[in-house]
Amino acid sequence: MNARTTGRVVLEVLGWWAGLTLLWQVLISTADTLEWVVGASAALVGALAARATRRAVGDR
Amino acid sequence: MTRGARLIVLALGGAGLAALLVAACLDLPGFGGTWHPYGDRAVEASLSRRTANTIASVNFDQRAFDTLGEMSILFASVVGTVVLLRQTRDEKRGKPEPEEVALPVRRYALIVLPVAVLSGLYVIAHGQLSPGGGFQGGVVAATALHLLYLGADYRALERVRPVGLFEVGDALAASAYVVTGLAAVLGGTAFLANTLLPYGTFNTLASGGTVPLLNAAIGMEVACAVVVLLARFLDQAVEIEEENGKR
Amino acid sequence: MTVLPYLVAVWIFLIGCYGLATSRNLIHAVGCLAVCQSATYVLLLAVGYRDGGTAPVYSDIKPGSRPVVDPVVQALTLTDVVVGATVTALLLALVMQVSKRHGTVDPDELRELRG
Amino acid sequence: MNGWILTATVALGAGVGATVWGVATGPLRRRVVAQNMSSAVACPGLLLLSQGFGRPAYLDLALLLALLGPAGTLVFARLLSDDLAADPPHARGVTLAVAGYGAVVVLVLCAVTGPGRTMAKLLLIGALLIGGNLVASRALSGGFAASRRG
Amino acid sequence: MDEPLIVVVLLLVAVSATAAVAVRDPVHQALVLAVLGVALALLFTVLQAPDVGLSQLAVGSVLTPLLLMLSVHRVRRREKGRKGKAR
Repeated sequence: MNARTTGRVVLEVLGWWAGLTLLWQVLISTADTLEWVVGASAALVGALAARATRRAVGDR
Repeated sequence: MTRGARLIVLALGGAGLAALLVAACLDLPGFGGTWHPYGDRAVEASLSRRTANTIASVNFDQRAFDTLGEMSILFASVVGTVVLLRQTRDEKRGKPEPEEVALPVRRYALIVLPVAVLSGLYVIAHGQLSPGGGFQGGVVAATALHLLYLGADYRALERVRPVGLFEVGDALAASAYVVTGLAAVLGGTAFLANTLLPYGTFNTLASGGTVPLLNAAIGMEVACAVVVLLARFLDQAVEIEEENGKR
Repeated sequence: MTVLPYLVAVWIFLIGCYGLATSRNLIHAVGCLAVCQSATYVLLLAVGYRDGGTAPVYSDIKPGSRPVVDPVVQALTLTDVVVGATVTALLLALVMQVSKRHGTVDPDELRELRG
Repeated sequence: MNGWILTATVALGAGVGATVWGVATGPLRRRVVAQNMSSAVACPGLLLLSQGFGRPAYLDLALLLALLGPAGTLVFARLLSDDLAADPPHARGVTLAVAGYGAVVVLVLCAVTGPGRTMAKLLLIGALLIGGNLVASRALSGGFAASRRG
Repeated sequence: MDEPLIVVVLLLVAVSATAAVAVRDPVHQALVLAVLGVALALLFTVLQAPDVGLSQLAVGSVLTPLLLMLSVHRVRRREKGRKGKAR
């Protein structure tokens, strides 16, 4: 894995992470600090899942 | 007993049961009545501990011991299924064949999977505030993972799902529930009593004392349990072949 | 109307029992058992209902602003829905074992095999 | 009883009633389509009920149904692919009509609630619902190539 | 107050439960059970039990049909294999 592919992977995970954190903010009713922290970690789990599934399907 | 005789016995028993049940229904308090003594007290108790979702408060605070029982039924049935569906000596493991899946279906699965996982986590995390909780969210998060089987194939699912880890997670979550209960005993009160943590501000994530912790433990337990269950069923349906020499 | 929901629960239970007793396929029988289970959910929730009430979930309403239904029966039901599904899985695993050992899932044929 | 609940009563009675009838009778290709339609009809019904009861918290139910309903149809499309390939369902008209109904309900509710988090959630549910059902009905009519699986 | 709604949804549940028993083929039964799950979730919402409705949706829409269909798949494959061998 060279630097370019690593960069692309990081970019993909970051993109999903940002999108899912935004989605969490849509789902909840009131936002506070703890809510942001929990939302960001849940979104990270989702982003990693997205990356892992794409890889599992992609390189066969 | 022949089929006809069995039907007659069934009809007699069924008619008797039906008569008794209908008589019982006519004696129940009428549907939609205002007399709910337990419900009113449960709502009061929940509000006094600042848990917004009364049902979560009943499950994880007022009747937390009962939920421990439910959880052990769940755990036991998962263990039973794993034992029943293990690979026996006269079975071999075939390679699952790759599937041809239409492109829109595959794209849909890949996009919706993270969204469904996030929704499952949201339902777990907000269990003590809005409708939801560990039981529901756990099932959603676990089912979300299986979109990969539905939208791609079983080999792809196997790559991202280490069953051993989920088995460990199942056991860890079950013990986390018990440990939280025992912590209350060490704190000088009763098993699973909700006196350990501050009750927090009403309608925020940290409210309700130990309710969010127990809720999260149940969420993890259910999610891992469903993944392990489905793994066994998928193995049986897709992978495991019987030896030709049998019988 | 004051007894209709209870009668529906009774009907679902009895029809599930009928299916269970007359089933010719063990997988179908497990499905009928799931129908029987749902009768208990309907009965419990019907007992807890209050006319004009709403759910006792205070994330979007103020406590005390509206009459609420009984949360205790709901808590009983919601755990049982999920636990019931895993018990269904256990029964289906048993059915698969029966099919492996005896080569059939018809209860009548199984009886002949044993006797 | 308000207008929202009245609409929901009529829509659920007619729509889900029709799908129950469709799923219990007829050839397999009609049954799977009816199963797919049941979630597509029930989800807008849940949105209407949430509005009618005045409880935005009930929207979570519609969200989960919009996510999981199509997944349930994919289960059948996947495991019945051999039977369905021999006799594929064609239900373009019904699918589009139900998708249109869902879109109308979502747009009307958006107009009533006004901008905010709830509106974003409604639009998300609508997108998931319509996208999911179109994909699910595509999967039923030949989404999985008939394979040699047993 | 919402009596017609409750009656309609109750009838939907009763009819689909009856259909789930009357349909004898396990594949068809799995389809009816999926619809019964949706009908039950609607009933629970109408009876003001959204938590139970969520539970029922999560279990009834994907999990139960998937378990049933995988069992059917397994049993059928076995029967087919036996017939193939006998021939």
